[in-house]
Amino acid sequence: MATPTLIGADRPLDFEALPDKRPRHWPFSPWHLFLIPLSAAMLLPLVWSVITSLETSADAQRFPPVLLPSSLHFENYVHAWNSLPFGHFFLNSFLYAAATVAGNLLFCSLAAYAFARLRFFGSNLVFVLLLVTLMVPFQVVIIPTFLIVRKLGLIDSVGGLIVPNLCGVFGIFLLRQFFLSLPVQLEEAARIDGASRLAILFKIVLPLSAPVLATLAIIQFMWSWNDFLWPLIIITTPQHAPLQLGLSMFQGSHVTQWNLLMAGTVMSQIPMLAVFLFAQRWFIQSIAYTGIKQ
Amino acid sequence: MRRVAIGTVGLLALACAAVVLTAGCGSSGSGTAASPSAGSGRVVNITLWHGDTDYAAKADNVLVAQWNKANPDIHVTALYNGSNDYALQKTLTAIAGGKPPDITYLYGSWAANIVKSPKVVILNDMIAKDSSFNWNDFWPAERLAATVNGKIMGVPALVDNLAIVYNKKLFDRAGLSYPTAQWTWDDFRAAAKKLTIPAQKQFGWGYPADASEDTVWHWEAMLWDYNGDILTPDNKQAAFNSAQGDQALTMLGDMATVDHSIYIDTTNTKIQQTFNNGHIGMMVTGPWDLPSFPNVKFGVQVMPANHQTISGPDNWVILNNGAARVNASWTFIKWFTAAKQQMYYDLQTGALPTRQSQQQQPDFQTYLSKYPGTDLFVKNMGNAVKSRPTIPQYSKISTFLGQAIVSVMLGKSDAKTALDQAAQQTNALLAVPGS
Amino acid sequence: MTLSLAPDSRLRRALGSEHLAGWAFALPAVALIVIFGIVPIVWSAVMSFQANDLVSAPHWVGVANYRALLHDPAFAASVRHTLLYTVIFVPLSVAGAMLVAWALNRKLHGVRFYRLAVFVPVVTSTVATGIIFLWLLDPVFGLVNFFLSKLGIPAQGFLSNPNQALYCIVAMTIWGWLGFDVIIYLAALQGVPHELIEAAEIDGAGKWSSFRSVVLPFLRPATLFLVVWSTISALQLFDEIYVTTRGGPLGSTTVVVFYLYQQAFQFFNGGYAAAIAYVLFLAILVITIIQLKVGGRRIYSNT
Amino acid sequence: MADVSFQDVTKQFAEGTLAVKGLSLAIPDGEFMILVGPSGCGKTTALRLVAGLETATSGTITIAGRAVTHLSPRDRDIAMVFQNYALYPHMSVQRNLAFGLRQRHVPRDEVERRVAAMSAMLGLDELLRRRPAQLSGGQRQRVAMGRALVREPKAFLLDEPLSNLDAKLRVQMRAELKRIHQRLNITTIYVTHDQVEAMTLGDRLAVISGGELQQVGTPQDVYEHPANVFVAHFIGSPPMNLLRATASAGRAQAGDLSVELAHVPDGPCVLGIRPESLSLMAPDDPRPSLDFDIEVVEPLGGELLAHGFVNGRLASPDASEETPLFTGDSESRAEVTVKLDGRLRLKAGERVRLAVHAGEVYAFDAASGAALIG
Repeated sequence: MATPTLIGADRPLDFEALPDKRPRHWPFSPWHLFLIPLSAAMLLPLVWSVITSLETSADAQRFPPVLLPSSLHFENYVHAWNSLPFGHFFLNSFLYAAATVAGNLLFCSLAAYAFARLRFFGSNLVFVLLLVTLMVPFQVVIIPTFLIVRKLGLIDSVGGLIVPNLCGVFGIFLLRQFFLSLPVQLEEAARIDGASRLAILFKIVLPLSAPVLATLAIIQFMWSWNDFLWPLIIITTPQHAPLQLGLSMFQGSHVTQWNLLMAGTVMSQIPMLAVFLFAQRWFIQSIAYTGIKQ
Repeated sequence: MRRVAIGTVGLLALACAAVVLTAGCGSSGSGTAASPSAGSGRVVNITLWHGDTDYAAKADNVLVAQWNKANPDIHVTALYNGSNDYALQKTLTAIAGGKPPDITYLYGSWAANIVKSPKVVILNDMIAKDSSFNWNDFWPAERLAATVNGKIMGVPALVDNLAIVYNKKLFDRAGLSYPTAQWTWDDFRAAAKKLTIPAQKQFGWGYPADASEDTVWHWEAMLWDYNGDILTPDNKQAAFNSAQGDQALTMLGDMATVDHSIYIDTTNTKIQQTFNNGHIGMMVTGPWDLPSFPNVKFGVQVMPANHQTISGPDNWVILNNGAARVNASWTFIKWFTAAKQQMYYDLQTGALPTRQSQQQQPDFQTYLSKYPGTDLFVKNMGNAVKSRPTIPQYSKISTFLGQAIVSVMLGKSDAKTALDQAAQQTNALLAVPGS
Repeated sequence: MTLSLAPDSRLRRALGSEHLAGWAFALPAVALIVIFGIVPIVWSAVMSFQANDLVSAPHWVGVANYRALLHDPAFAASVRHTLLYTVIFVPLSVAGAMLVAWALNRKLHGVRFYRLAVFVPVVTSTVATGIIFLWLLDPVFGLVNFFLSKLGIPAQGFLSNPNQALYCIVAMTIWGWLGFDVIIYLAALQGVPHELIEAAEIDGAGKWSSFRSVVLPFLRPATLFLVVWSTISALQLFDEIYVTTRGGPLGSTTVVVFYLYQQAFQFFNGGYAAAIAYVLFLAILVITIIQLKVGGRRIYSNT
Repeated sequence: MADVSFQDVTKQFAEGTLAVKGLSLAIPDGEFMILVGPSGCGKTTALRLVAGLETATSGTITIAGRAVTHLSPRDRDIAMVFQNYALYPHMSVQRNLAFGLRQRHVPRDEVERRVAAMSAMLGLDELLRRRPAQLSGGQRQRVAMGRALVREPKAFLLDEPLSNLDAKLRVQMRAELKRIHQRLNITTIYVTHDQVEAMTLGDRLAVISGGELQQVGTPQDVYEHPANVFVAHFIGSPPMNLLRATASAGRAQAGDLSVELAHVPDGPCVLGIRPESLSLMAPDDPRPSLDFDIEVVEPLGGELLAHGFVNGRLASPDASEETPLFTGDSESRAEVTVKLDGRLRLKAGERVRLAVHAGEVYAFDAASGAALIG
């Protein structure tokens, strides 16, 4: 596959843009005529979900719709929060995401370093094997994985969510590529300075790999936080459900009240959105980097 | 709050899965009861799964807390486990995963499916030995639904039936008089048409059209009222593709596609809310829905014409996690389903009394006045003279019928073609021996 | 340690070598990946030749599962739905993203806001997306039908209309994925030197022809990546279906992975589901290889 | 005693390249040893073998009398300066200097003392807080050396440490290196391909080519008595002129040059004459001489270089089985470089007669390239 090195992880992606050349007789750039409706269409679903979440049930079901509610019903959020164990959902999602991020950073770093720098018996064969797993979609292995997790006694537990996702091949490849690009002399210098392999990894290589580690962490966090299929399969009780599954359980109860459902939906999206807004540059860079490095 | 409906397609397959559980779990689970017996001073922890939300969940929690306070040796944890529609699937998954609950709520229509699992505790002996339980206090229909080939597989948890619930304000506004027991189906259709005001998004009738059992049993009540039947009396052939079936489904289809008087909910999640918000004139539903309509002044009337209705009792099913926990579960469920506790639950939720003796409970009159219309549902129990076939294939047949009904309602097919196709599938299924 | 080793002993050499360090480093990851990656791949393959209800002892049925797939109309329908979805989703999302990225790749008042608007859905979960669109596209009270009514268009069934549901899923997933694709394209556009575009304009190329001859070749690797990636994602569509239609109405949105899920975890036909999984895997593999072959050739012949 | 020795050390890489062949070399304590040779000759590999970054395929390496062949670098107590310095970019100068000591669990105050002493000696005091990216080339160089020396290692290894510096800085650092060595007197192994550095810095130098040791000796010794045609050509700048010759009866004839060389056996041989061993022939100069057609003149101030042609044929400095010393038979003119007095006014196209200084003609065996010593 083509691997153009369009940007490096070390280079901030700031979308150095083309100057806009508007036709001379236009008072503004014609691109706005495209971008304003587009932005509206992209934001509308989110805005509408927030508006609905603040309406009464009756206002939510009016036609024509109540576009601007006369009063804001923040208590919808309280009702939504109390009707299902949302606290558990958040906690489970957080545990799931945090543990898989930590696991991937640690295990992928160790393995990626071994594959990048150490010549060890069978490394090529193992590496090819890992490559194979990267090509196989999750759906193919989902049933045996379920059975293995069941054997481990981890069905319906956050542990069952975490363990199979502690180390992804993607992370190993991502980090290995980056490690290979680091000057090997640094590590040789450290070896001569008396550092063990472990010390080299943790004191020299990883500090220099902050951008790619952040990328892996962000990608893994997003993935775990938004994961749905795997929790759907192994989690049966709401107390153990992560947020997305919890949200779908919420939706599943037949007294769908759009205002409450939207309140739950908005609540579930707030942490990720907040992180995104604060660390937008990192998110975008991570996506661009991994996308391009694929 | 408990909708009587079967989950999605192919529960037959689930039944098969349940059968083979015998091989998988029989050796490890049921026989060996090594855990300490209750009364030895140790606390036995048991788990109960339910699908209750809102008032019902609150009532459950109050009762369970009351129990736990009074019975330190048996600790009950009640867990909301998502919609009841998926309870059978989840229970079977949990059994397969080796972590089943001790007590779970299951639709009555699943009795034939779940009873094949060796994990299910058959209650005949316990009931026979325990005079305090009084099995005959439950309505006859409930006892029948919990009994498969003579095996009692659960304790009735809830009973219900269908009647017309209507929005008085919308009737008044349309200048219509309220439904009467003398209504024909044509009266029903005409009223629905008159209640429909497209510009205001107002509909005469709301119908769940997700092709699930919920879609099917609403129509089955109509089918029976048209003097049709689901299967032949020997349960060997489809009978719904009769002239009566055609009539019943054609009427439903015409209301949907010609009159446009039906609010068709293909997700089956929105009708209650829409009725409560005053956009639907009539619903065919049971007492469990009444608390969802705080905003509506509603009336209740029996079904048109012959008043045939359908009853769907649901059960608490005890699963075997060792003798100690089975005993504890039995002790708890006995208390939980006793008249006093049941009356409390019904008072909170508007559910119908499961025990006949509840009518002697001091709260019964409060209950009737608190839930106007409930008295009609109690009386309507007498109109539930037929029951759905208690065969494991029923869930699969239900999916065939569900597709047929929805395709007619969405104008994809006419009633005769759709029913004939479903009948063909049903007959093919029933022809397979032992399936 | 009483064991003392001569500096040159073979054992010491072996212990001190990179073999040991390498394995020590790789072992946790390799063990996890073997247990949760390699073993399931093989197991799944084996399972596809078994009748396996996930509970009792499986038994061999040879190729019966695969043969049954050939004659399963529900599976055939799921394949049709999946392919139809993919064929619409991939070109629309990729071409749309290219256009949007091109529009966003310029100095413009408010461009940061426009970008944010396009990127935000990327972090919205598929479940939330499904629920929100279910509401937007509600046939009776939905906002979209309200807008249509303003335009004099009658209310549409959308997700509750078997003829429209799949297209609604396409629209919904494009909304969710557009930002991701745009980010990739914006990054690719960074690689296009401004001087080249200016040079092309000086050479007298019109806007479109300078885009075609200068910019497009630079975007080709990103396009290839996105086409392959989107195709793989499209063939694995599940979450949005589960949340919105559960395969309905009338099975019109039952896609392969949803069918697989039903077979495996609702009907407990593990062997049959494994066979579906392998057919899906092979399809993805073949389609990806074709795309890479065709796309790769174009990249090399054009740049 | 921190002597370093190679005993019959061979290194063959996994892919088959034979980088070092049977190297035996003893470096006594405190010596400044230069490993010199063209790039790819194996000198860096030899250094990395000492460092422990590579492991010898066979043979033994000792440091301070202890066999270290299979020890890891951390157990060898050596220090190394890399060509690109390999400073840790994420650490300050201070932490770069301290890193090795920390890894060896030297007590904190001891670390601080030694880092302070080293930074004072190398003039790094002002830079301790900075990161490597904020340093100039020369400063980085000094930090790299400081990082190596602060550990007070048994041996100090340098891999072309000056090659990334500009010419002026290189001269300056050369002197500084020499000064440091004189002060600390640590056994030092210095790899370079630059023969000027080799000549100026080393106590002794080891010339390596094709993975094999060609000659070891003091710079002067190697210059004056090259062991073979390769060393003769490699050491000295501009390189020695090599001409094909034929010897018979104590005289060797190359083109129109005829030199008396009693010890050379009859047959083909190679004559070597350094550019500085030639001068303009005075009238009735008795020394052997040859005609020289000047093509290009490069004045260097005090002296000048003249490039031109003489009668005769060139010989190649690289002897090997495939390419014998004598190549390019067709040519009857040989290109020669001559270093002359800078005050001479010579013009391109001019023909002059050059005399060869007595006793400064080298002869080499035509087949093996070995020096033929009288």
